[in-house]
Amino acid sequence: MYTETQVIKETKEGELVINMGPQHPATHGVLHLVITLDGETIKKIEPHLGYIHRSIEKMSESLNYRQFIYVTSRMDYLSAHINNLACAMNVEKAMQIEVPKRASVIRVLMSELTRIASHELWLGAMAMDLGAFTPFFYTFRERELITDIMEETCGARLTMNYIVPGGLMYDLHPDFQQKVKAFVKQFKQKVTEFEDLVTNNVIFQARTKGVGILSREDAISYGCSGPVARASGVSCDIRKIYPYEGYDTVEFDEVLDTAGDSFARYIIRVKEMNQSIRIIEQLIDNIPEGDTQAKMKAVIKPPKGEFYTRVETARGELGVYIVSEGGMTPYRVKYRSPGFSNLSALDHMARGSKIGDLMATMGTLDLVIPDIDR
Amino acid sequence: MFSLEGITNTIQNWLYSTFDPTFALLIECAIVILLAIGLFAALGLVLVLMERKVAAHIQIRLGPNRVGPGGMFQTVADTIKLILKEGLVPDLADKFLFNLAPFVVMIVAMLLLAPIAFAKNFQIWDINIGVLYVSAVSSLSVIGILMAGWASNNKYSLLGAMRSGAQIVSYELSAGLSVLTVVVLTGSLQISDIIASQADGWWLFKGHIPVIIAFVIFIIAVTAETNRAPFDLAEAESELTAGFHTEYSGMRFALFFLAEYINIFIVCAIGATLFLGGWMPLHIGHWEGFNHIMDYIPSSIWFMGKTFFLIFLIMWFRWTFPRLRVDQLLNLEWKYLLPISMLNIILVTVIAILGWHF
Amino acid sequence: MFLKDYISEVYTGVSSLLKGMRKTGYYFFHPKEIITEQYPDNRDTLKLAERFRGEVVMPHDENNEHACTGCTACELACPNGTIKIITKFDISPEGKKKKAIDTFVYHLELCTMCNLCIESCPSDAIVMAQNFEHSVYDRSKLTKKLNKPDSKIREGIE
Amino acid sequence: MTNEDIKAFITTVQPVATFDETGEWLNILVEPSQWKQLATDLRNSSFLFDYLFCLTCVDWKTHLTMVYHLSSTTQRLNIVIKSKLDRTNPEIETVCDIWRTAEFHEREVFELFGVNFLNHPDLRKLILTDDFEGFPLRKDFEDPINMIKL
Repeated sequence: MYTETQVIKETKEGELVINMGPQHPATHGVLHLVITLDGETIKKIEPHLGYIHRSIEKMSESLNYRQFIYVTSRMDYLSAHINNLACAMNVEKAMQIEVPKRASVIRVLMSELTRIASHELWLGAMAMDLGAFTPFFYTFRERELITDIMEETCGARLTMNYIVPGGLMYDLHPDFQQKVKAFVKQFKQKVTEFEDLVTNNVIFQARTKGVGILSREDAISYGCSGPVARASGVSCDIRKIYPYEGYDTVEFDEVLDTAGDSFARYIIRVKEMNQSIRIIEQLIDNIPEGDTQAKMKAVIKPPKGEFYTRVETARGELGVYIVSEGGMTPYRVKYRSPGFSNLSALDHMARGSKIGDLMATMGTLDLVIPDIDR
Repeated sequence: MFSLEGITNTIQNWLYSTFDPTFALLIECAIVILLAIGLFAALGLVLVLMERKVAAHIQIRLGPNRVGPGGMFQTVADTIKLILKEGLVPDLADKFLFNLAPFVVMIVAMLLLAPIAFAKNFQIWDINIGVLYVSAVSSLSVIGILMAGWASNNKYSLLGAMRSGAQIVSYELSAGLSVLTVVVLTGSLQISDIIASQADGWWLFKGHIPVIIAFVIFIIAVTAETNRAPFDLAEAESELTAGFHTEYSGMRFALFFLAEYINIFIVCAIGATLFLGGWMPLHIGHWEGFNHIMDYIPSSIWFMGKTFFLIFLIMWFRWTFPRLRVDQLLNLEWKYLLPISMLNIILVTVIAILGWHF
Repeated sequence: MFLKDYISEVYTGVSSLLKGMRKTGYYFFHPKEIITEQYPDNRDTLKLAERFRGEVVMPHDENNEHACTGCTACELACPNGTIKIITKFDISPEGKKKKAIDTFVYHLELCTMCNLCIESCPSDAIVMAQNFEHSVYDRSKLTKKLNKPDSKIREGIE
Repeated sequence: MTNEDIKAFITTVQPVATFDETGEWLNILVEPSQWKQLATDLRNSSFLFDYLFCLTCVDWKTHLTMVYHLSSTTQRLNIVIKSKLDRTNPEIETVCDIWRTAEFHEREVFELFGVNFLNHPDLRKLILTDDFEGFPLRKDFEDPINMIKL
């Protein structure tokens, strides 16, 4: 990190250095950006991280293979379920366990519900960053239904810890199907509201179109993933290219755009919600009967080796890299978090734009700070 | 029929019959000051509560509902909290300007109260250049904001103040031009004349489309001038935390907050006066019967009703639209509002000369 | 041509704004859509899902008996060291020594409600309760003793 | 294209590299001094490894191993490249001019493992404070104040 004198030394005449964060309404957490400004124009952005670094990678080294899954809920708390899924899949891959069909269908359903909930929250927060407060409450109304479903089946609203290696912690709640159907119905009715309030709004379009452009080459080079990369035309949906948990058996489209600006990223996420709804509709009536948990030993000791799983969270590609030495605990765990790579592109995207544009760019990057800091 | 005119006349007659004229004038001044301050306090409380309730209902929430019936005294509680809070002054701030700024903003808001006609013959000062006075004084508030932004010695405040300066200066133009349309039609700058000219119908209705355009531009421009969303760039929360009043706390912050709401009230009152006839009841041409029924509603209620309708409109904007970017804000003014209002004023002049209005 | 574009731009802009205002206006005039939960007032009717994980409790039956054998499976399963079991040796009527719990210490302040202890319990002695109002003025109050005083292990549970 | 093609290609550019195919993906072990050249070759080869999706380090107590996960967005190939570093003075060439995502990831590895990336444009601490001593993710790291032993 820079010391204060260094900053002053490197600042040219007429430039203004402002510290955005770690306490700032638009950074949604404790992100600290040191922004060099020329008037209102951004010259340079320097992210400073670590305000919420808990060293989950080190923590995971001292927890056993059942325990370390719960910590990952605290990384990207908005897609907690998908994080857990990645870890459980990694352990299953190491132990070469086949997950029962019912469990994997439920995992997919829950993942898609989590994705919708995450995108709903993002949509509200993004609109709020641009000064429209009201959509936030409308999106939370739908998100509330999902968290209620989660609460009923998984026992918690945000950090579910519903997945255990080999399957699920317990079976679905009897009301699950009916509640999900009610949610899908309401979601389809209300999704047009955002079109009127946000998408088609002339001010919103003016604020986001052509702002924070990320070209295809840059998106790949910066290691961007998820909606950020897909808005730049990079086909990177792990659910499509390396299908897991039976994503290859459901029909959905990978939403792509080529504009690479904030509006494209916005549209991608909105369309992705509809694709998630499509997956849920296909699966909700076809949950196979059977066990929800594969037979596993009480103590999990994967063989010596290295295992890597990739999943598509709401923010992009999450990779879990486990080095096992054959013991009760992993030797080394690395979480490749999508937000960390996406954040590294922020400086490139925001240079030369106005401070107001930074909000649109940062909002559409969908940064979750604990995911970046881990 | 209830009328404030009667009360004021009685008081004035009594004062002049009991005291020496100079002394009576002084007492009148004191009464006016007290009333103005009382009005300020009451308006602040009511408007803040109204804003919160309007916001809540738009956002499918209930809003304040704990203090008093239906949350009526929430703003009173908030005010007490703000008064009791410590007013922090940053170490490196320009202390004199820092303390002065909220009062400048407040005094400007108070000065604007003078020419407003609250009811029939109930006006502090019926100055003959009323509209000009309002335009002139309202642009002074930018000095207070710049002062606050500079004196805080905070980069966010400075950016906010600079934005505010650019914004108020440019929107002053189209606000002024749209006000002028009514002046052209009336032929007078005096508020009482403007209201009197609307005795057979409000300008909004009898002025054809040009006046409607002028009205829309006026609403947009005053929304910008009072730094309200979608033009709240000076205090853009997600960009500049709180803009020019980032460093203010306690009572000084409360003054800024109050001044913002008073400014909204005043610009809406002026809008109501110019375009919706002020205290003038809804009169339609020569329908004597209808006009007579309308006259039974007290003029003060007409005035307040129109003003609060406009305030509601501005609040409705705030809770619906995203914020503009600073260059788009200026584009909107210079590329859209200003050319349209210039064209508009030519049209209105033609209408006024040919006497095409009703 | 320029003028036509200009006017259509103004028209689409204004109409998109009016559409948004219609939506928010609809909600303003329809108070039935309000979704606010009146939390402390609706405490009596508030129903939490039965799986909701609020805190770990140890159910006791009417004879003040619980099902905990003191096997420490939950203590081992806990990722945060939330549970600490202190065991003692009871002497049964036949004169045999038998392991039993003395104190089941539960640190609520460390608990993340991950449910791993309940999963691991072989005798279902602990369950999750739905209570979520945990705030206290003193942190030490969050360290709880789950077995009631003088409670015994239920007959027939090994 | 298969792993065999990749192996053949790598053998031509870096004959000393060794392969390991026991895992899910092809693992390639190279010397730190050869890494930069190999990276450039891989990026510009017909396989087009343009996506560095994971960059990390593992502390093996005797040495450190840099692990690079590379992927190709057009051909959908994945390979893992490893490089053993000396534990006392770990040094390797940076690759952030080839894959710009490496800039942040290398800064993270720099402060958590103490690996010195040569020619990195901006090698400063990203997460920890400036005066932090030690490398937290190394196995011998002890923090007497904040570490809670379970």
